[in-house]
Amino acid sequence: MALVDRIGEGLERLGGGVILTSVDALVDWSRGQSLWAFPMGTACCAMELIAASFSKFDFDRLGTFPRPDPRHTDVMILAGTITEKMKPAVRRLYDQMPEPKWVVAMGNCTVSGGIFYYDTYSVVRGADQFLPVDVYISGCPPRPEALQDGVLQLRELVRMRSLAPGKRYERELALPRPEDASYSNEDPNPPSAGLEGGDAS
Amino acid sequence: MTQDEMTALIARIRTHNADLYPLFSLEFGDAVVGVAPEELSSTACDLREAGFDRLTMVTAVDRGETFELVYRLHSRSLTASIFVKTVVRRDDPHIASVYDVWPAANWQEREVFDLFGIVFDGHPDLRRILMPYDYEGHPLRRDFEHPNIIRRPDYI
Amino acid sequence: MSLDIESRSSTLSDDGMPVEELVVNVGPSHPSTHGVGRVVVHLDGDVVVKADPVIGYLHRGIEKMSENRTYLQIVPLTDRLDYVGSMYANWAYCRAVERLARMRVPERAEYLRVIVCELQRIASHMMGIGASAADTGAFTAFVYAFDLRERVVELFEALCGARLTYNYVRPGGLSSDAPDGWEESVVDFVHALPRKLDELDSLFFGNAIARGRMKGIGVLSAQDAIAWGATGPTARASGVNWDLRKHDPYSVYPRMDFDVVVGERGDAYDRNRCRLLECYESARIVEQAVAQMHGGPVHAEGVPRLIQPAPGDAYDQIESARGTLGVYLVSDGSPRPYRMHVRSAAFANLALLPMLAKGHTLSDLVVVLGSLDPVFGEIDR
Amino acid sequence: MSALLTGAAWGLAAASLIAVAALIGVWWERKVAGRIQMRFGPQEAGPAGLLQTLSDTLKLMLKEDITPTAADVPVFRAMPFLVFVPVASALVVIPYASGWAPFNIATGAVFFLAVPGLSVLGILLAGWASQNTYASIGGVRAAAQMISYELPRTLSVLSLCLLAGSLSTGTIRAEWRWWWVPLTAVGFLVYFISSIAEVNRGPFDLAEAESELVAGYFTDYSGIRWAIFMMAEYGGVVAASLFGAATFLGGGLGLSGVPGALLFVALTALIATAMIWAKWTFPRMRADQLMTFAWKVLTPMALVQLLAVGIALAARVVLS
Repeated sequence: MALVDRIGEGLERLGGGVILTSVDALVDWSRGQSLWAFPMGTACCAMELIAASFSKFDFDRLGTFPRPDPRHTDVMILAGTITEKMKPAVRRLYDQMPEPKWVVAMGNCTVSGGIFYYDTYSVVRGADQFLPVDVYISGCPPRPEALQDGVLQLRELVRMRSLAPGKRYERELALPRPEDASYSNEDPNPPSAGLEGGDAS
Repeated sequence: MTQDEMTALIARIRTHNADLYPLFSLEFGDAVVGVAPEELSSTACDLREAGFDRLTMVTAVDRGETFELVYRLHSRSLTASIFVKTVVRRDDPHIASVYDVWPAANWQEREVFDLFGIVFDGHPDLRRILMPYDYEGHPLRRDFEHPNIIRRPDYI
Repeated sequence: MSLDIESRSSTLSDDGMPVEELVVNVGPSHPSTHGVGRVVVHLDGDVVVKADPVIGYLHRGIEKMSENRTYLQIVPLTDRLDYVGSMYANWAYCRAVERLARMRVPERAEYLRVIVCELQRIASHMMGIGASAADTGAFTAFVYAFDLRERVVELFEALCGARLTYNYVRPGGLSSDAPDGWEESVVDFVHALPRKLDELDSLFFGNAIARGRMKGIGVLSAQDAIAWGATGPTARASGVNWDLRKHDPYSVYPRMDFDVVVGERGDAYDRNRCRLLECYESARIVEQAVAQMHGGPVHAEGVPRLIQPAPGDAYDQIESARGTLGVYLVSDGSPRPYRMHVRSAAFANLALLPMLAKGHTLSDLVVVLGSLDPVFGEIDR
Repeated sequence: MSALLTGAAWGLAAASLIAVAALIGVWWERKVAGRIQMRFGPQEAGPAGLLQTLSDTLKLMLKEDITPTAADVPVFRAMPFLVFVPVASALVVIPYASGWAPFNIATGAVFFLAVPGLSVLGILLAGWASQNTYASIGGVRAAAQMISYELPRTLSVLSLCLLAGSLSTGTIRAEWRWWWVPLTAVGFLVYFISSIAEVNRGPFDLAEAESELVAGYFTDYSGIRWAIFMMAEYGGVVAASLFGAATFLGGGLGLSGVPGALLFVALTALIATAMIWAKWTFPRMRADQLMTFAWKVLTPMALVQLLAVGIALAARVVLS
């Protein structure tokens, strides 16, 4: 339990409705204002994700700051095709992110499979098959402005509290876990004994 | 390298390997030699000595009863390219690896093994490369079926 | 309070002393794997004993999909192969189709193809150098390099409306002619380019720390480069003077005057520096191509919507930013290819990683990986 | 009892100073980095994005505090504080005014050099307790690096102590003369470089090495605990800058009163900005290059500086 939750409980016992409402507003503001991104760049869209955070488009203006470590981030930006082989790793990285967390599906591949919907045997048709996606951005790939607009939409949703962790958690639980997939990524005959140190990142 | 020189080179390799026979024709500019699968190793060594020091591509084509294996070689000294084609039976897909001749075959043969299920004998590290290690089936075979495939409606 | 016992493996060193290897799993989502590569690294102390790349995390089955699409419908798929340089896969594929269906391409289309591919080379090399810079920690150099790429992307956007997946080169020509004034803006760009490249040169390659990080790291000998099928800047940095544009010329490249950049040492520094110097040459080619280009059609006449080549097979290749990009097509006479195979340069180059990374530290592993400039869309296909 | 209370009060003051400095420092860093990279940096939260760090901090406080199941729980939880406290304690011996420091002990310079060095223990254990290979490598790298850079840093400060004839930081500032600046220029350079290495910032940020180790020793820390690590880092920057400005540059270059105080703050900010500048310009060094640089370049430089100061003092005695 975070420190602030305890403070909140204490305030609630004191019956400070006005204080709590103001604190809530402040909390929503801060959460919406600093949506740090975990750039889950798997394919083509990663290029536009990089473009969005660099000189011309400058994601940092909006307070969105890409961090390579899932533990420090708030929103996972799924940029690119997710394959069946990649799926468990994506889910694992999502699980490593601390609550409250959100998911932005960037590009048609993560929305529905996009151009890789038909005839292929290895592509996941939409990230919402195993992740609770909050904002969908179509395009193949979407322009950096579209991605920034998507993050601004997410900010509005966060501030309106329509994406409260509890509600999201219900959606998350309803999804099948990719660890139950029929196959794993582990080498049955690894090059030498012992594998897998650290996390998936 | 002119057409005549190329034909002469192929003729030289043919005399060297008695059983070598032209399975495929010369087409679209690149010379093609067909070899029997059991002759692949010796042909590869001969071609390597003839100056073909680069293996550009290894791939396979599913021809129903057989798999057609395609090797593309290139020589900087001769400034020539050559296709080497051979066939392996579908029910016994075994072929000698050319890793010893051109190390470039390492990953490319792994890929063919992964996607077609053709076993390269003598390959040092024949594991799946693109698909997960415990995947079942070989996706690029024409008869590959997987519950994950949605067929595209035919509206061309 | 010990490390996870599973992450250790006991082996014996050469002199018989027991060595505890630490197995570090780099990837598939690691900031320095340039996408979704994964390398299982065995460390002895900080020294890489064995690096085993695990690829296929972006294997989308494009080759399988192609078997159920018409020749024209495959062009958008080729965009997604090498997403840093989409024009190359477009062109390589279209050349194979043109060879298979015996099409002729108008001269203006060939010139425009050369221009866009040389611009694409600048864009792709900027990404490669930038990512290498980010691997060594010079993030600002990445930003400067990427800014140059952004200028190229703007030109492409004016040309075909897309920033990344262009679908511009089509069998028999191009999707559209260049808009009015586009050639002038291209010339303006290539005139301004050398100065900006000099700036990047002094910012990154001129830095003592960057030189120290890259020189002597991951040395590839010329023999190994040839034997392992390395192509492009990776091979040229090792002294292999081999460039398809010069030595197996295609399109209108014989009419261009340019030099092939060849390195000496074959280390990570040379590989990245070759990329930078190639950008100067690309600027020269673009300038000449714009000057030589005349008006005319950009698409061959009489190319049917439904291309049905005669049965047979064809292979064609071009020099992409990463090396030889070849496409092998087999036709059975139907409107769909019987088989399409992409000979990926990055795939062949990445196969060198276990050899190059051995004996270096974990910090150098990411530098070596970055200097090979892998793009996983093309590697995994 | 009263000593304890005073200590607690100063500790609180130091912690608040670091918190405020980190709030402004992160904003400033993002702005400066943005300008270096041809962009703007935070713009939306408050005027010129000034409230961005506040928002980030608030958000981090509200994040889930993850403790990995495999981690050594008590150690994992305690380590952010073990890193933060030594860094904060360094602030109490800095001479904020001429001849005055909050804890003006006779061995202030030794305290300043030794106590923040304890945070290496926290970093090492944080990496170890995370049970994560990246974190462990980061922790070990940090330990090796910080211990090596203690030496040139101590030697460079020692030349000041020699000039002032005292180990007390307050005395150093009181005794400061303008000719110290040219005399100790090399020492100041050594101090500046080794301070960057001490606080684990680029180009010496091997311990967190974003492109190699994802986030290094704090890979598994989230929320407020990670924020404390970041605060310790910025606290280290602030302490190093303050100390550099107060001793090597004599506070406000020897000026007194309000101009001196303003100049002191300005010089501190200048040193901190130079650290940010270095981080966003240079690539990262490799571990062996880092050690070579410390032992073969910085340490001899600091020794030569010490020798030069000794000769200058001897010459002064002889001449007078």
